[in-house]
Amino acid sequence: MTDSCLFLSLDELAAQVPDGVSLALPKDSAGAPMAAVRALVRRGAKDLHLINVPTSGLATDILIGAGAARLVETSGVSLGEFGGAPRFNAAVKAGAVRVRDATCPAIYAGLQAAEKGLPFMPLRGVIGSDVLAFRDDWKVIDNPFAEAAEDPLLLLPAIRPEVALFHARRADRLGNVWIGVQGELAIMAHAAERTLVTVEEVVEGDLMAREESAAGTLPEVYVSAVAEAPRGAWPSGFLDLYPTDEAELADYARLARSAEGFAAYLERGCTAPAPAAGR
Amino acid sequence: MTDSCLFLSLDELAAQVPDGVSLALPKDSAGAPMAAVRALVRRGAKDLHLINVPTSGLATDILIGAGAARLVETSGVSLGEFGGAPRFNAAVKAGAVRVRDATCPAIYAGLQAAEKGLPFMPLRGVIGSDVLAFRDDWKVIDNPFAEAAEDPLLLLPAIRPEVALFHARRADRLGNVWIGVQGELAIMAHAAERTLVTVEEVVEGDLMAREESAAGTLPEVYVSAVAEAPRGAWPSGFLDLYPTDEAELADYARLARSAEGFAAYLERGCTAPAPAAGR
Amino acid sequence: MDCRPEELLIAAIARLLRGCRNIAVGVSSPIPGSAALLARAESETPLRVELLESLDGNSFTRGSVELFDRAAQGRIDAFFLGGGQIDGEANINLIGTGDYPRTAVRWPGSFGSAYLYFLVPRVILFREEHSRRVLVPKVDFVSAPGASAPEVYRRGGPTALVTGKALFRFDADRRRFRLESLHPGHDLADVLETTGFDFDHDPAPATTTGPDAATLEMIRGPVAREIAKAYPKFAARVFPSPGPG
Amino acid sequence: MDCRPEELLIAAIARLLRGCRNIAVGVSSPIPGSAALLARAESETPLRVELLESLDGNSFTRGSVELFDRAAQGRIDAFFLGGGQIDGEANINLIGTGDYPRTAVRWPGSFGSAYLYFLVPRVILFREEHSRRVLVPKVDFVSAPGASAPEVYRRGGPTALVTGKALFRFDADRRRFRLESLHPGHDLADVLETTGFDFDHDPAPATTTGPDAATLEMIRGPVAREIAKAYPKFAARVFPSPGPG
Repeated sequence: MTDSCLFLSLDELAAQVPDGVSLALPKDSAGAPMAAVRALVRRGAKDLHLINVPTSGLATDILIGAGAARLVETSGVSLGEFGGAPRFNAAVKAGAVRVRDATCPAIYAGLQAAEKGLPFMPLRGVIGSDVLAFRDDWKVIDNPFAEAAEDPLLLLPAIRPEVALFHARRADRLGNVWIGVQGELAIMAHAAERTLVTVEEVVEGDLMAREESAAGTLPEVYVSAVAEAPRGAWPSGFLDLYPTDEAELADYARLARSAEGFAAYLERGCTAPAPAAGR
Repeated sequence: MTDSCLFLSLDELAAQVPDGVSLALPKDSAGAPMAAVRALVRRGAKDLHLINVPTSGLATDILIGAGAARLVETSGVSLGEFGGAPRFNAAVKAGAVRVRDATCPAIYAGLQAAEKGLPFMPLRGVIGSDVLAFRDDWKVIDNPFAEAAEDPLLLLPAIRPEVALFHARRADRLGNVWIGVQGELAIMAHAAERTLVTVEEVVEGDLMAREESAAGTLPEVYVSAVAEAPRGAWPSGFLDLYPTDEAELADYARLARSAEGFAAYLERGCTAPAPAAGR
Repeated sequence: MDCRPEELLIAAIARLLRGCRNIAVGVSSPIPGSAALLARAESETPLRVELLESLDGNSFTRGSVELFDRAAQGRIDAFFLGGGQIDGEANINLIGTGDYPRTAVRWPGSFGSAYLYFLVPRVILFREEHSRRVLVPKVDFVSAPGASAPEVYRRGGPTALVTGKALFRFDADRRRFRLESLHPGHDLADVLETTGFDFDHDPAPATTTGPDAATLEMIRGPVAREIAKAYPKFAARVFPSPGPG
Repeated sequence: MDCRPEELLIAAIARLLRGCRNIAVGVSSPIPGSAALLARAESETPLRVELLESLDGNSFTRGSVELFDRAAQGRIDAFFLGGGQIDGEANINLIGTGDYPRTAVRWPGSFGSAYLYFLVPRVILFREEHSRRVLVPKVDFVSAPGASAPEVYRRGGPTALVTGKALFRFDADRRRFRLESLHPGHDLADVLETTGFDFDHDPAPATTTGPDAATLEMIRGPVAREIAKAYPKFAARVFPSPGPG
């Protein structure tokens, strides 16, 4: 985690995600690394432990459909207005993937524990839910600061992803990455052992040089590798740069209802070259 | 905490800090609200519980010297290269102010507990220090996630300041405040019940409108009142806008060695109008 | 006043939001979002609306974790939750039906419900489908419980349930819903028939009041224009001619 | 090589930093800061230096809390601490002398020492003044302990103590300093006389090696120019003619 940032191709970036690692992915609206996910499918990634931060959609559904994941830690997997996540839902039903169901702030709390080098973080709420009932790695203690006789409080163990992977607007040639208001990407990167980033563009200059850009920048200290991937969140939308490709999503939602349809989609969408801009 | 942001004069802002409240102040290099501190002295503020985030200098020394503080929670009070904080040191020796000595990350942890509505936050380190030995409000528990037989872990209770006060570069007319890379100001404001800000200037436009400026902005949601105070950190330096006024600091350090000298400094510096720009 | 069903729901929910200062609206929530915008338009005191769906419709600058922190700070008064299943104790299930973990039907997941339900004072349950499939005697999985034991830290919870047919209030002490009003065109017998849990009700329940002319104008004008930024398809379907911007 | 005392210290400390990847330097630390910049200039692998004193000399974009988080993440290899008092077990006192809390002499406070001493693998104690007033048998207040019981989580701690007269290494297992070298112009008798705690030493200790010509050129050139940004007065005093920028 202390080397200089590498600049790689998408396929080289995918090779930096070894089989079996825990892999943190952001929610779709915060930079879904779809081009990198396709590269992971191309290289036949296996046995991943996906950590959704705190939810996910297409990225997680494709990785599960492609047999790349053994475990998903998530607060929600969905294609949003295009319906449920078909491969995720099928795999859960078949028991083909283990799910560690969480709730959004619990995933943030676990990552923040890792960010702070702590064994756990407390969290209010959750007590009495079946989310808690099925998590034997979570603990409830009696709040030692309570004035009342009893004050049960949830403790979440640290979540320290081996790799964090997301898509961002820009990086400079030093590896500094502009994340803007998506502060959860900083939490992910701080918590992870290594962070891989795809960006719309690599820009000249130093994002850290001016306070105006530094304030929204994840410094290269946390960034292991960057791959330039224009339209790298496609078919998800990305910030104000491009909207969700609704035709593509609808296609996916339809095809991925069956294993065969999903295989056909993969063949078209992942083994083929990344789609050109302007599609 | 849910009203619209007010725009006030410095003296009106000082009136928003009632006697007796807990008042969070940032470290000198992150926006010391010196103009507001002078206004607090002018209005004869009393009985404050100062919370240094996580250290302080002139701001805390002046408030203690002026008899405005009953308690200081701090990780360090110093004039830096101008030496120890004379009024703080004298008050400690005389027992005229209570000190709650902490260590920097413990103050952040307490504020982050408040930010998250938690009763406490854990922190590594500190165990075996006299900092811990003298804090009967801190607790050590055995880490319930430990694999080892024993793993003592410090828990810090939440620090929820009644008022947070700092100086910033700019605010817009909605009350959004640019804090740039000074993320601890966001933590302070999130944790506090009310946040008062002095700014170098009030600017046109909406800092939240563009992601570039939004990323370094504390939204008006957290801001109770703003006072425009050009050179409002003087004689402390402020970012790249103006350096520390070394002659003034040296003067202060010399005069404040005695109660009489400090009184003379106050008369000159606080009851007089705020210094003009370009001094 | 003649209005579309969505407009009735928007007006009814907006009334539930009166007095709020800060309302947050989750993803995939066009009707609650519209209601929050209507409440803001009609409020005489400052009212902030945070639309999580919308890139520039919210004031979070430290990432989405800020929503959860802000709720814990007491800076969110109202939020909306739905449920694949909702039961008579206001427990909600966002996980699926059948035996967990290999649920027969799997839904996306619990999202922030297990937390926000405890911390936001006024949580409004909203689900358009009003059927025994949704409104069940007991949820198969408790994503978030409607009520808690007294020793459990809880500053918020469900206050109402709005469906396509009716509006219920939740009584936290009794852990029961009470039917407050039936939407125009629906009757008690049908609601009793299509609700899987017991609830209290008057013999002849009130009818949900629709928007008056001024409110309807507000919905079809500024609210429609604003919600269209986050939910263009919803706005195009429900407000076919939102009027000039 | 003839050099100023500060230059000797800079060179000696830089040698202690060899192999580091990430060095953080606290406020009011011109000599450690210069040493870190020298180590960076001489390193064959990437070496980051975070100068907390300097506005643009560090890469923290989430506020100064990020230093402490980064240390906990294992992203800081080396840090510097001083002390109003330092004892033979490497305990440091930044609070004051006499009975706490009404200390006879009050110093600023413990800053981040009580935390960073536990988490940064290579903490170098630096204090120019070498006297029995500073180097005491036992500190009056333990701002941060030099060693911990085995059950206490500790990933870092003191590795060396550098004063104006000598360089010591700390043996964490034995909780004792060992004199490694005397700076030119100082002798063992004087160091024994002016050190308030017991320490191990050879009968004839080595002399601290000063910078060679290339290193001295580096110190007086790029290091002097860089440190002047954070510490102009220090640079003007120690490097009177740092050469053209």
